[in-house]
Amino acid sequence: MRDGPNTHVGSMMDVAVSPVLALRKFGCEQSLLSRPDGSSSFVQGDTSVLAGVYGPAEVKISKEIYDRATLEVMIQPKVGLSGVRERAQEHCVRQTCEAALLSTLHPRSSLSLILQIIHDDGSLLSCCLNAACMALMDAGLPMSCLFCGVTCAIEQDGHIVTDPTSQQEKESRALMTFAIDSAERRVMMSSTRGSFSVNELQQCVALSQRASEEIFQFYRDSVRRRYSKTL
Amino acid sequence: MPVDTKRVRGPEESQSPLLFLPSIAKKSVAAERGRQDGRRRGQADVRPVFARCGLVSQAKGSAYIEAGNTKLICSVFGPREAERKDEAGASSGRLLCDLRFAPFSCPNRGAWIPSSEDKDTAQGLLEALRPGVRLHRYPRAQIEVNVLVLENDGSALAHAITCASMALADAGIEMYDVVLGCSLRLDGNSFLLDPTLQEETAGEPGAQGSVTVALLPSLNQVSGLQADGDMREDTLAEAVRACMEGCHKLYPVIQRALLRAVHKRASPSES
Amino acid sequence: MRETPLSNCERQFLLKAIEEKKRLDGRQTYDYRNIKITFGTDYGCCVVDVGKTRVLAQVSCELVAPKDNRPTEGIMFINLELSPMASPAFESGRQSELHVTLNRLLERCLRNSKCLDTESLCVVSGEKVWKIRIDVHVLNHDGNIMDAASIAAITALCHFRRPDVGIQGEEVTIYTPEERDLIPLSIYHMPVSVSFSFFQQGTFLLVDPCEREERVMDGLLVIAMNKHREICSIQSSGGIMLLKEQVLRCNKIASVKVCEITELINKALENDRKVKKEGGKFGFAESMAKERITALKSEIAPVEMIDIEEKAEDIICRTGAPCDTVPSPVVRAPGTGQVGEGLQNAWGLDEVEEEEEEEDDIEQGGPEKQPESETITSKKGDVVVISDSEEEEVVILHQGVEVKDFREEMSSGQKQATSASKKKKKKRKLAH
Amino acid sequence: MAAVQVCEAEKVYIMHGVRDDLRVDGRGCEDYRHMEIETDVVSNTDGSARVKLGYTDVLVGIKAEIGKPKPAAPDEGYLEFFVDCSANATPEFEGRGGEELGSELSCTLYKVFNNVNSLELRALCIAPREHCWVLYVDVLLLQCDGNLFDAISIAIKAALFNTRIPKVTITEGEEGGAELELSDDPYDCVRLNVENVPCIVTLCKIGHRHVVDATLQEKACSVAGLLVSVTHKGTITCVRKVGGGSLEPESIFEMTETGKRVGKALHAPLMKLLRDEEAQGKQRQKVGFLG
Amino acid sequence: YNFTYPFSSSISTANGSALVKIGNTTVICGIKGELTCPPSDAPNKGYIVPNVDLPPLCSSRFRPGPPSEQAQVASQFIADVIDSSNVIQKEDLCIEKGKLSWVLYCDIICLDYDGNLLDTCVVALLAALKNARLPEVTINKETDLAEVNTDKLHHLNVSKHPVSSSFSIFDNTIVIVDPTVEEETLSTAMMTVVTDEDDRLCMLHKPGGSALSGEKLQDCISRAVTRHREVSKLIEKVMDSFEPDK
Repeated sequence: MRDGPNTHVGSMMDVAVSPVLALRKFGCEQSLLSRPDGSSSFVQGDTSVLAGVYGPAEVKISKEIYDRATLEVMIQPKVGLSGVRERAQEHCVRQTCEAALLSTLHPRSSLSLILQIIHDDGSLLSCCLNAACMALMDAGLPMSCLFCGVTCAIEQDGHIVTDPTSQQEKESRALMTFAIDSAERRVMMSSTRGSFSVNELQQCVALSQRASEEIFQFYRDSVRRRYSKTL
Repeated sequence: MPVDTKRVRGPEESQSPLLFLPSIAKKSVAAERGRQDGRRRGQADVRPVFARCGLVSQAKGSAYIEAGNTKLICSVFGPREAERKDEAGASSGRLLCDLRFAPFSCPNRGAWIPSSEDKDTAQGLLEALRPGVRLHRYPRAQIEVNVLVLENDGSALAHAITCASMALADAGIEMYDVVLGCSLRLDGNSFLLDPTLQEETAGEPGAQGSVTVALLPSLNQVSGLQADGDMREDTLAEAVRACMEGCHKLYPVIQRALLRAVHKRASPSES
Repeated sequence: MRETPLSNCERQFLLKAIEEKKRLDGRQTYDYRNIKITFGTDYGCCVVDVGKTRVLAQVSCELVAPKDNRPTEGIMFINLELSPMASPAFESGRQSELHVTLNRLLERCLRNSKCLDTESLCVVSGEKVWKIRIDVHVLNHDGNIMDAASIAAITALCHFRRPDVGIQGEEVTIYTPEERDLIPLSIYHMPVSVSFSFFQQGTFLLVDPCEREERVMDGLLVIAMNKHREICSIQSSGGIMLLKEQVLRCNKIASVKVCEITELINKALENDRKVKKEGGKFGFAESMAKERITALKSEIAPVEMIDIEEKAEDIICRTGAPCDTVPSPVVRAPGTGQVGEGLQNAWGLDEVEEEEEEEDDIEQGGPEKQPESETITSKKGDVVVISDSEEEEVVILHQGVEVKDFREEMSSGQKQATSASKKKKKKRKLAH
Repeated sequence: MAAVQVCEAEKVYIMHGVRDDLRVDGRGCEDYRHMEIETDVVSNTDGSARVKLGYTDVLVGIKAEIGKPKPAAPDEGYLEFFVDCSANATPEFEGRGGEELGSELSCTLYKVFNNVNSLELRALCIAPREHCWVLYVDVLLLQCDGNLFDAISIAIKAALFNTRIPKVTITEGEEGGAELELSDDPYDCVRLNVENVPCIVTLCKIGHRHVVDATLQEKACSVAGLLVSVTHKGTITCVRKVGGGSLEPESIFEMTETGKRVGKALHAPLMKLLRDEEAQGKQRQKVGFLG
Repeated sequence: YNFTYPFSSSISTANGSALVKIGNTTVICGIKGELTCPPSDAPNKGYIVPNVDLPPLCSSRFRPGPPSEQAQVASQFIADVIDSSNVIQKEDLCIEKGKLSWVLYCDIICLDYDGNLLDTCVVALLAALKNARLPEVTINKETDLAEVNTDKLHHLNVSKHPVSSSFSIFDNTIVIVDPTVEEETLSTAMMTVVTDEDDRLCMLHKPGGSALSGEKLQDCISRAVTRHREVSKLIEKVMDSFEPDK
């Protein structure tokens, strides 16, 4: 049994606010569901994603891979059935997780990651990635590195906005989401929309790498806080 | 209403522009004595056929056939371990046929999900091929035949049969004989051998029918026969004979194409 | 994935406890677990927790054509989704028996009880009506999904606001929330379902069974009721025989429970309204328990952007501009309808190979000019095979393929060499 | 299809019998088994029939509904076939087992009726391009004992004979659109001309001869068969080779010849029977499903 | 690179079609235009509906039945490329605002699967769009019905020419261009860069896999730019050689 809902008040990070280049308020709660082996909910501004992980467990023979675990990712939209767009996002999240997970430690078994979209207010894919990473951590699965997702939008006038809201996304000229790894801050995944120049791309990559520091720091803080009692 | 969530979806309804054509009187084919492409009625005139083997690098055997504007590609996989293990499959292998029409293959756009008619055509293909393949040599195995019609300009089933048997031969599957297909359209009192799509659909109402025959040429056995429409028994017999004649015309071409494929396979090892 | 089976001693322990009127979580027989209702930032979205069971409901609407036999009524569509997150036994995309039963129960509870005024959803009779869609996602399954789902669905319906529409002639315009205020749905009554589970052929009865209890129960009775004590639907399942008195007793309990729950829902709705009015913080982000050790929040985090541009420039400069000179593709005279040409290799491969390619090209160029694909023409019945051109062509085309295969084998070594050289290049760049 | 296992010795026995024009159940090569037909068996359909052929038992119900004509034929109604292979007939059909056979059967039925002569489709049109009658032909297999095609086609013919479509009058609606009005009088209805509806004759090649109306045992002995649908005039509307074997061209001609002869002979008594049954009218003792 | 052979084949039943072969990978794209009501939220636009199909025909790894995950991902990728690059202005597909517009069904079928599917699909799509011709449609003022004139055919206005280049990455060290199916399965990550003729990026698609530094990314992009020039030159030449015939 994992540690229950113990009460502990932690210090809030309080930093100066810059209106354009900032990540919205983000928060996370781990092991909030009783059934999954690991679960988390990640909130970025109003965007919120709930993630649940099951595994390692028995795998269907048709999906068995003999030297590593089979990872399945499902993204459940809030309204209606999942379509091709969700399938493409699942594909991105799955391959990112596969790269981070040491799945060779659990051959012939299955891992499944379910992401439920609670509310979409922009930067959905990056929120999914963050929730996925926290849930995998919560499930205690061995990983070679952590990863986080950052979304950047380029506005019509060429300004770059990080962690855009859906309104900002709609007005933007281009939109990019990157997954950054914690080890060397390199790009694990990239998914873009709209056209942009090489220079803009590199700026966004560099920006995302910078922003990832914040998120990794947050990961560290939340894990430290979580295990502070058992130490 | 079930929606296809696994494909990019378009608008819910759309109509082919062909429906909005100003209603000019359709050119009547039947009025002319000859046929549009210069072939003659009632004669064993088959369209020029272009056949080639071994196009699909990933398949065990494959073939491409082009007759007039009808274009088909076929690939064969197997023999591999049978998926369904029932008693029937223990002594002899299973032949699986899948026939699909590309959405852009017909004047009106087809759907991705095969209709029951497509399945029936696949069933016809299977029944025509099965007598030609020595399935008892492949116990507990299955051989998969996949046919894709890239463009349908009539006689799709007949050419699918020919194409599939070429692909089977190319894959080195043991066969009694190649299976050749030929179809015929009965229009009024005359035969149109190897009809085009226009000839298949148009024509005088009344005495009409279509016949498709699959033949094992060297054994002179009919492995498949499908006919519909309204015809007398003697016309049917005549039509079947005409189709068989058509098949025999096709035979040397297919033989050559297969021989060439064998030569090709042999040559790299020599060099 | 399969559900972990319940062991025999666990089963016996549970049954024994029930016989002694004890429950695992310390509840009394007729007690509900804690019910918590939280709302999202947008209208018609709520999460309901019943103990550890968690359900998310979202209401949405769209304009559709009405059903032919009911031209003046809006449509209500209910979809309950057993997300694989809720339990490892749930598979996505497959309709299990439980799924169908629950969906049907919820439909009977909400649609057949006519809790929603569907006639008020009509926009243009026979042409356009609102379709209200309720999506209920089960996020965590710890028993009694039905009650949680029904609470979530009715709460979401009460919370929902649809946009206003205007009709001018035949044009129907949907106003945005900025133009006109959103309109709440008109709800006649609020049906809430209460589940009873029976043990030992109906001798013992529990309200709000948790997952463990559901697994050992013999039968289930679901009563949906509103606070006016009107029964909306009632269903027993599991193959137990109940006495009339038992059903009546359940009814009484249900009426009490329903009143309590309705009260709770109203309170939650009222609370949310108040918070929204005051412009306070609301939504799931706020409802997250701050005091939990497993939760952490961070404030808006600024990201410095000072040397981003330089860094980007730097990377681009270091890699250098892409070479502008592109080898021009060799285009041969087109054939009768098909054009095929080979493109020369751009970089990396040995010159020898390029020469070889050119040789291919020359070989290929010849026959391709000739008309393609004439095999048979029949003259007076006999077959003449004009195969010279075709034969040659086929040979060549095949050679093209084979040479390539052959080359691939040959050049696999070279490829490694090229990649190795690439590697070297990169190292040099890094060393700058 | 529901198949039986037949051992080698039994096969030889059957084949020898067929060679001598004597079949296991005493029939000749061109004889049908005992057949029972009853029409109007299901009250909530527009036409229905039940046919028992040996132990093969099929029920056909026809429902007429108003639909939109197909754009390719704006002045015609059309037929829709659905064959339900329920697990009632044989346990093999349980789940999705019967689906394949069902779609094969219905596809063949489309082919059989795919010509202008078999049924007067123009009579089913109400208003060109707007409304027409769609006949939903639902076939239910109750029991399978070989020769499904023949039994189904006979049952369909009988059911079509029995079908009564209410009369429709078109009135101008107040807003200019046409309104359809169905006649309430059950006797004010349209009958279909079933004279030309073809019957299917399935021939199985056993040894060097062929038999009609093969039982499951006989079917197991044959490698290939021919399915011929014949109208009362003797014209052929559909031919299909069935089974995994191949046939010599000569035997095909022989078989179609037999098929035509048998099929033609089948129509006259069938029509007579149907007329007789109708003439009995209300006095007729309904056998129903208990008989 | 392996060889690129775009054959612009002529499938007469489609409005536009192209067969493209890169190495052994063969892809056919057929475009069919149909008429429909424009979307209610954008009454001056048409639809482009791309779908990629990986039938069991093209490789033994694909099973018959509904499209696999890979096919769905490829379909979405092509749809994103169309959206991001504006290859066709969707406004051009509108015939009458709010009433009638074209829907272009771009059905892409793989005939031989030997890796680098996405690049081949993009080239096939572009070639097919360039070669597509739609009949003229006018709306009859009196009857309010559309009239189609098949004698007057118009080319589509292809405003941008996106070309994609895929890379197989082996542990952030080795990058292979135009991978075959073997190389794809052995690699630790895949990346696809789509560029247009102004050297702008339309898409940087890297669905996970091993991480890559910014420098490496830049390297791939500049290769993609070079590749774009080659491919677009090739397509242009093929198209030019076509025109005089018609």
